[in-house]
Amino acid sequence: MTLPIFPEEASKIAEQTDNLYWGLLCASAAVCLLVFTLMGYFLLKYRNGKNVDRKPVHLPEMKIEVTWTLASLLIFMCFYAWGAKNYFLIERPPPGAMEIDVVGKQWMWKIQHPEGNREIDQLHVPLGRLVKLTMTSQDVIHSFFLPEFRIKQDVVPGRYTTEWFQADKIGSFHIFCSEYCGTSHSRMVGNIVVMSPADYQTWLTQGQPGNTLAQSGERLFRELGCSGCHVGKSVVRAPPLEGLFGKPVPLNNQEVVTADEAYLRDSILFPAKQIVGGYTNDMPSFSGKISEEELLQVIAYLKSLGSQTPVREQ
Amino acid sequence: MANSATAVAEQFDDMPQQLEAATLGMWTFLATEILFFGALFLAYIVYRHTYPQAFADASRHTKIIHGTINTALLLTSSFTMSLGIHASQRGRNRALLGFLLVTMFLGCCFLAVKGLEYKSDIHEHLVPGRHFPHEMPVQSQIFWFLYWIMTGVHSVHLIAGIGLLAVIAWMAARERFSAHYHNPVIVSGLYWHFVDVIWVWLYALIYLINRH
Amino acid sequence: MISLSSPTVTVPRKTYLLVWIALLMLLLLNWGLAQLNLGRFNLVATLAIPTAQMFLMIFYLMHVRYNPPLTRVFVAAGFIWFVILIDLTLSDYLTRGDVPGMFRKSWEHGTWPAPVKELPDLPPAPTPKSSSKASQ
Amino acid sequence: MNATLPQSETREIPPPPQRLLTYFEEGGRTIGSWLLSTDHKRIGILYLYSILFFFTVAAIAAALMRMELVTPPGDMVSSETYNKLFTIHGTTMVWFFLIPSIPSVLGNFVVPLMIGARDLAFPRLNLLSWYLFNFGGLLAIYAIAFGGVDTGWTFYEPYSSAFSNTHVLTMVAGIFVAGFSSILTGLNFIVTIHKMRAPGLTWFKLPLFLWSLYTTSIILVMATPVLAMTLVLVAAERIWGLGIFDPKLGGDPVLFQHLFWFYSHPAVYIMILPGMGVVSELVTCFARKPIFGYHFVAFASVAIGLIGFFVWGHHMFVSSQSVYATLVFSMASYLVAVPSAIKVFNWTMTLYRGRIYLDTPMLYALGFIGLFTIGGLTGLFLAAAGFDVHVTDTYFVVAHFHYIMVGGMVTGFLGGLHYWWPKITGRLYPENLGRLAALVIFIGFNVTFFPQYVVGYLGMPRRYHSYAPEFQVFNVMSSAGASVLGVGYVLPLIYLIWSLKHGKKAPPNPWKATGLEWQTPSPPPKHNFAQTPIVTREPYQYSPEIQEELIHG
Repeated sequence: MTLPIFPEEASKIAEQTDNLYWGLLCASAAVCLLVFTLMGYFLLKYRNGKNVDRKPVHLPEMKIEVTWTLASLLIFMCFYAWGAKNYFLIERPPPGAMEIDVVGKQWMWKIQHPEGNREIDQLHVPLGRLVKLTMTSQDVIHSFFLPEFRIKQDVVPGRYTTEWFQADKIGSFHIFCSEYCGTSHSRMVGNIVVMSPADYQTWLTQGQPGNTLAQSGERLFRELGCSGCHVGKSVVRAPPLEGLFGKPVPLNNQEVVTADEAYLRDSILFPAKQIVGGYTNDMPSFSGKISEEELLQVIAYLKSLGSQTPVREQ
Repeated sequence: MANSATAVAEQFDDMPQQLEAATLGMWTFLATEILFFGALFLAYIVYRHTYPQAFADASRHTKIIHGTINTALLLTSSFTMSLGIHASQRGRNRALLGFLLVTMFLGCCFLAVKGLEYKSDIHEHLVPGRHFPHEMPVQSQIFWFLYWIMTGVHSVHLIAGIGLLAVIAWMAARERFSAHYHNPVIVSGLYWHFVDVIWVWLYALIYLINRH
Repeated sequence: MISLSSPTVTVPRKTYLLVWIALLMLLLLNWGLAQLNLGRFNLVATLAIPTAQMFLMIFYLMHVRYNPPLTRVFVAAGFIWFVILIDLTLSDYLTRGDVPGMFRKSWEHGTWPAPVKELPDLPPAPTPKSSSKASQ
Repeated sequence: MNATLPQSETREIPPPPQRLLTYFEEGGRTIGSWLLSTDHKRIGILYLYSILFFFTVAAIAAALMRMELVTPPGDMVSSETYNKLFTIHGTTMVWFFLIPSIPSVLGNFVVPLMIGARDLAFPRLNLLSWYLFNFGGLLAIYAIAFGGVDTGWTFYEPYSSAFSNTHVLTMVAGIFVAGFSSILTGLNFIVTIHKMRAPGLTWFKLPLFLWSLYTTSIILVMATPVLAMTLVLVAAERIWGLGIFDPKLGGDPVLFQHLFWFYSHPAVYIMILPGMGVVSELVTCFARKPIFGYHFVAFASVAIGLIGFFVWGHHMFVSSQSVYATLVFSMASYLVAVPSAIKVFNWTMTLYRGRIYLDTPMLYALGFIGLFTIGGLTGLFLAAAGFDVHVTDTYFVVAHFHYIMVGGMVTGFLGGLHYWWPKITGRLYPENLGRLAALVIFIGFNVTFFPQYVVGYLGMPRRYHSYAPEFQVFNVMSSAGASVLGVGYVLPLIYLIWSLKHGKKAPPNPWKATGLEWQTPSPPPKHNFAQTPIVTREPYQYSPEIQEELIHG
């Protein structure tokens, strides 16, 4: 239902949110009706000048108060649970989603597809595919807001935030930045274009193919000298990277962390933060030497390694 | 304020009510101070949880000798302040003046030792910024930022405390207090003890945790 | 109980002396314990001793023990709000990237609420990952 | 001042033999005597002048913003100017009008009168509070005049410390100083209500306005210091170029949001609770009936104040806060809504079997209840975690908090101002003009802010200088309503000032109200009561059967 007061529903989440919106609207209308008619009735009946029985009558005050306190508490808890259910749906990216990287920069969105395609303020996605956005910001906090999908997630510098959606309607919808980020905050908009899978394939190939994210990550892996230490029988002892992504990593302070994107990013930018068990802190920090997009490419490469040893330096 | 030494302020009915109001007023102000420092303690706890490694290394560079001497100085100054309050309750203005001067002297000693510590910290470039020692992890700059902010704000409160005691000492020298009326002495004593309590916690968090 | 609201009653100086010595002892204890490596107990000691010092100073030097009970309410209020600030902020930081215990099982296996499946009638697009392995 | 008033419980005072000097005459007539007076009544009026000035500044900013938003492309002012406008509107309204208005103006004037005291516990701190407020305001006006601030009133972290090259430091210093002014007011009220009540005035005989002011003072005292330290950290980051929120150092900008919202959500309860207190007074007086469920309404105020400290995370559901924390804050946000619901139901039941006089204060009270109900219910929308993801940072949130702030707080303030105007100035305001203004404000308000709910759900983000064309219809409606609201607010200004000279002389108790403050002549003498009254009766002992004749201008 696309009443003018509703944005288009372009995903399952949108329908869930609209159902919750209707539920909340009906409950509020009921409460408003109750309070305003009661007030209106009392105002008309007991206005000054009308001689009406005003003898104080004993009302079971405690009983009345307890009933409407518990009643409102009960209704509120129902909406709390409904809201929490929707929140779970929004916050948990289902497995097997297509990974797209988004980098927020002051007043533009830079988007990288795993196939290597790059776009500014535009996001082309196939219909029906689960898409998971891994987002970070180069400067201030932005927020990737898709009103037609009813989802929003702040893009915080220094950290990866994720957002996922599944478009089930073809068309072009809004992308807004909804966290104030400076002068042209209102021009940091774009649109997300949902295409049929066939059109999406043709769009992918027409876009300058170049090399995929993982391949440009591989090139960076060599250029920045990572392969110097991390590959084979190199002279400096550095932890092996084969099949690292997603596995638990024992640190030298007896903690165990899972190697997710955040761990990989922090190990590259702040190596001394979490040193792998049995190794010393002699990896140089790359913060300032590698941009956010390149970092995402290197991480895409490390993720694509699986159990295969990284390429040797040519 | 009460013009004659013992008159009750016009809006109060009797002296105990005025004293209780003054004490409650100061305790409410101290509650705001707890929360003022509380925000800093929160930042400390959050970042020690996020970067245990970096904070442990950074806190080993703090000068524990200076810290311990300072804590002993402040605890002693609290002792002399309490004796001062005791004297003013007995109406002995001369003894009160003496104890106040000793307390202020101990406070100044604290600031002197603190100054020495700051000088050696600056000498070792332990100030977050460009020339922060590179071998230390980047996050330890957060520890040192918190160190400078916490001890700096505490020192400002200490200087304010010394100023407050100076005013009370001047009033004591002018025989403005008596056994019947000495509210300002009790209130400023509360403030001084509170500054000391905050330092006790700062000492533990900055100097002692992960010392070994 | 000496009620300090009547100005003439005072706390004996011996109490102040005892409290002062106790405070200095606790300081030395705290400093000494910090030098030894006692593992987990180290953190407990480093926090317990200042708490003891704080209680000593508040109850004896700041006369809360001798003032009417209302003062204790005001003192407690300050610390209660401090605990609220610390507690709820840590409820965010201690559970980052985590999910409450009882939901974790369903969170990982995606049973509740039912996850959104791909539209059945659409063939999933060939995943790009496989194509990237063939190194150009 | 030796006229001996009979030992009055709460009976009518026979006119004293010779004319009592009022606080206008007794403390001295020169400007100097006013600027250095520690009389709580004079400080209340000094605060009234200050907040009137700041309200005007913020209202002009709001008018310019509404004019800009009539057209989708940002074509009236540049985007930098627009960003500065909404920052001026935000900071000035929050810290220099909404927080001080009822506690510092009406509260300062009425609290000692209501508890039968001669003055607040610390009169000189009260005057210091006014000077700190003005000094903070001066700093803020300096920042605004010399280039403005473009960070929004929330000063979110990486932008406010590293990326904004506007006068953030001066504005932060101004708010820091103004924060201490509200701490001192809160401290004064807490000690006064605890220690200086008239004999016989137990806690459960206190008027409900004092219960809400007491809770507001607890929030003022407990929340403002955390804001002070947060602003110190922001200032430190701007001065030394790096700090604990700086992502380059591994700092966490979300920690700033935690510290900021720990203050800022209780701050919105600082703004709304006094309004609720005023409405409890007005509804009982103009329905001539004791409040329904006195204990429940009193404890509801305290409950709002306390639970208010557990809910700040609902501003951060999408700011990469952990899922667990979101559930905790969403639950707490629903719990804090229960006391507000109790209050609305109790006000409605108070009207049952009452004798209702629809005078101006009562119109404002009924307006408050209506608009606060809508504002509060949309608060429940925002507390639902799943729903908030879509609507946070959109105009839905803007509409919600304007319904509570403008529809609730400002309406409550105007109601209280009209209710105590005879006591403050000794003059009666023109009744029919008052009713007209209340109606114009009510209509203008709804036309301005209801469309924003709709455009918010459609997805128009907050703080947008230019927006997508499909949102234009609702923005034009909102701007039209804003002009009506502007006229509505100018009306009371005009006839209240007019009533100072030409209003009818006010008797001591024009509304036949039962509060202690109506036992003094209006305007009251400097020391309020000749002898401290002994209170023996329960509060709000109105009886709807007798037809009272309320005197109005």
